[in-house]
Amino acid sequence: MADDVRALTAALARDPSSLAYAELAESLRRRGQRDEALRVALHGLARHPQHADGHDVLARIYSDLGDLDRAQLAWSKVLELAPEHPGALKGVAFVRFRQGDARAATEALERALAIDPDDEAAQRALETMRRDAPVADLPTAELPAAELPTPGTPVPAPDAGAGPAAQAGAARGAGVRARPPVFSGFDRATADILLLDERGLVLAGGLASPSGGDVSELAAAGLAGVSGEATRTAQHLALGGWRTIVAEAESANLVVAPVGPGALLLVRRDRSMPVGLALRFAERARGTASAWLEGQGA
Amino acid sequence: MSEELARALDRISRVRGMRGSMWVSADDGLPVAQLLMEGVPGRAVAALAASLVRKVSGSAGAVGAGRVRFVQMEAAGGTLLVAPAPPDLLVVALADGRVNVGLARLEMMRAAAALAR
Amino acid sequence: MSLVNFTTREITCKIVYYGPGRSGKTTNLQYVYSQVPSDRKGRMVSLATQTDRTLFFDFLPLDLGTISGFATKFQLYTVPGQVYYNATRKLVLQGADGVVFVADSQVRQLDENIESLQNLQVNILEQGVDARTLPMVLQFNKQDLPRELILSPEELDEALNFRSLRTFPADALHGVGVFETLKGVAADVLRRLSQGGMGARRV
Amino acid sequence: MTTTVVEPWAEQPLLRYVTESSARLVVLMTPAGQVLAQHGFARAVDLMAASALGAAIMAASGALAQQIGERTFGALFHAGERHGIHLAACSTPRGALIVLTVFGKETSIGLVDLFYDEFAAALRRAAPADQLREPVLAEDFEADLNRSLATLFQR
Repeated sequence: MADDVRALTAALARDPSSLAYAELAESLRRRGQRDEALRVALHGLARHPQHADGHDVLARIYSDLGDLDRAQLAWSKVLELAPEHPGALKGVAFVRFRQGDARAATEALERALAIDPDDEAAQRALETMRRDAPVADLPTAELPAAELPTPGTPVPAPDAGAGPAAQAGAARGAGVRARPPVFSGFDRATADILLLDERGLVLAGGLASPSGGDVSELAAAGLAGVSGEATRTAQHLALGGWRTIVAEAESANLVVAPVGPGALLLVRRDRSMPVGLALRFAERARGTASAWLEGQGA
Repeated sequence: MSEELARALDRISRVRGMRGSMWVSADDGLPVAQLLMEGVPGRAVAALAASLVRKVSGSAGAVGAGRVRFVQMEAAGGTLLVAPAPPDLLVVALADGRVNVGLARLEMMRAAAALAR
Repeated sequence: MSLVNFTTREITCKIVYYGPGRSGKTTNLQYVYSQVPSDRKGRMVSLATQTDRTLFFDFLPLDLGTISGFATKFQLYTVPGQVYYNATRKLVLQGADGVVFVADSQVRQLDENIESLQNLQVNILEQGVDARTLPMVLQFNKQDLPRELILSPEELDEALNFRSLRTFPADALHGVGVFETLKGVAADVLRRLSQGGMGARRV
Repeated sequence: MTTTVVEPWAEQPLLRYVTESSARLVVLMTPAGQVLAQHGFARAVDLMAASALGAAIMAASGALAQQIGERTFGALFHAGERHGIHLAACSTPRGALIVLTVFGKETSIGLVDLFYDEFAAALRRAAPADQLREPVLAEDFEADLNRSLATLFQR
């Protein structure tokens, strides 16, 4: 690390107009030399006011210094310059979360995940937020930032071993959580029917694991990806809008369908139910969901 | 081997409404063998179908539904059908709205199963 | 072709070390690599055979620092010297901004030097480049060997230097003349950029 | 993600390509291996060396193509355990360019190749024609050069 700083300092000395200032500032920040980092970043940004990565580093330094307002401003600047900057999205999520705005934090994380679905830090953060809302319940410990090139995990890392199983169990131990009773009257209305928005947030219904735990959030997050992929596929193959996806799997059949603009329906049916019937069942659920969404003014 | 693949495609393409069928490498999303009507973008179908099935399989796994054996995506302008043929291949078909999905599904599942044997 | 970026004020140039097999091209790069501080050089890549003969090329990126306000980088390449690697030699030569011809001063290598120099002319010509305009210097390497085994710089100049290029006697193994050679070719390449010759590309 | 852009016209097509293909890293370079633009997770890669090698692979395979009577091969790809690479050349008004794409398991060679075609077309549209050569360096550059080399070799 010391070598790193030395090499970057030398590079910057040789060429003061170099963009290496951002890396140098980040290296200093990671070493805990926040004031030096801040000086380098501000100096570099004076020369390169349009350099998104520079503003990103500046935001992280402010965040380390506890100045969330300035951090927020700097990250907003990054997003102005580079709307898909994953580091800034996670940064905004972190600030929003610390400010108690879980919804804005979630949105920022979802955008980060839409850009890089494999961003594990964002995934973990999002899972934690969804599982543990309301925000007041969340611990506010500092985040592990070390290995990520972008700001560290914006919300506290989940408890050890929080895989899907642990997550299901962690759902307040009460199986599927209470949600709007949109599908009452349908078979297994809160265990096999899930309504979510296109960003992967649960709206109504619920999905239970075989052991009865709530896997709605996990399923919703994954399904948003399926929907995006279906849209892209249909578009590229000039198929127009997609209507349904039916997946026949070993132990269940799944039907996924868009419900109006912006919402998705997942229906899970036992393998024993013929696919045609599952489709009809899903079609009915879609009608119900659609009516409910309209009633919500969505 | 390649003859067997070609014969399967031939049978699938006889289903009414079929615009093309192909064997696709599941990991790569590349066509291995194909029988397409003119204008069907084979490489795009292969790449996108493989990607879609991968995402669907991931979701199915997450909700405890197990291994995916058949996927159909119905859209306004046609239907995309995929039958995974483990370990490495997919049978992929693109059809217009008139297709008899039941029949196409049977042929595709049969082709996938034959390959597994 | 030098890559010049006027926005970020950066120049990147490609220098190729050419010459017959075992004349010391790789040794030149290794010496440069050993001398330059780590923040001024990139990783040295050598694509060599099991017996350490260059198979495709050696590659060494150097950071010269700021010259006339431009952050200037040089990429040094060697070609494989052995005759039968001509195809790969041509590839490495593509887009070169300057050439260092490393001649082997040993008496018995004279023919190889001449053959390699001719081969260089042919390969440059094949690229549609006028060899007379391509910056080039000659290095007479292995001048440290016993006098009876080698030709003197004057004799080599007589035998090889038809174009009156700048020449540099050297003992690359011990670093003698390596620096001067690099400086010579660098100056020639940069001079063209200061004259607006081919090689500068406005971005 | 880091971005380096030597030639600004390449930036937008590049960002779009990286997003659509879900590639880890894309490097746009000249056939001589000089980087024109780069976007993605480049921290683990020595860009200069990767570009020199990528250009060399393309040059070698192109020469091999001609040996067997092909004008050129299309894209090349290699799949590894965790990463694959896709290498292809495209001609633009700016001259021939080479694109190195590094991708992971979150995408596939099929998708990369599909979106590469769109990227190549976008590059052709965006690239400016080669422009007039003109003097770059001041004539008194030699003092700088001497100083710079002296530092370099600590003399």
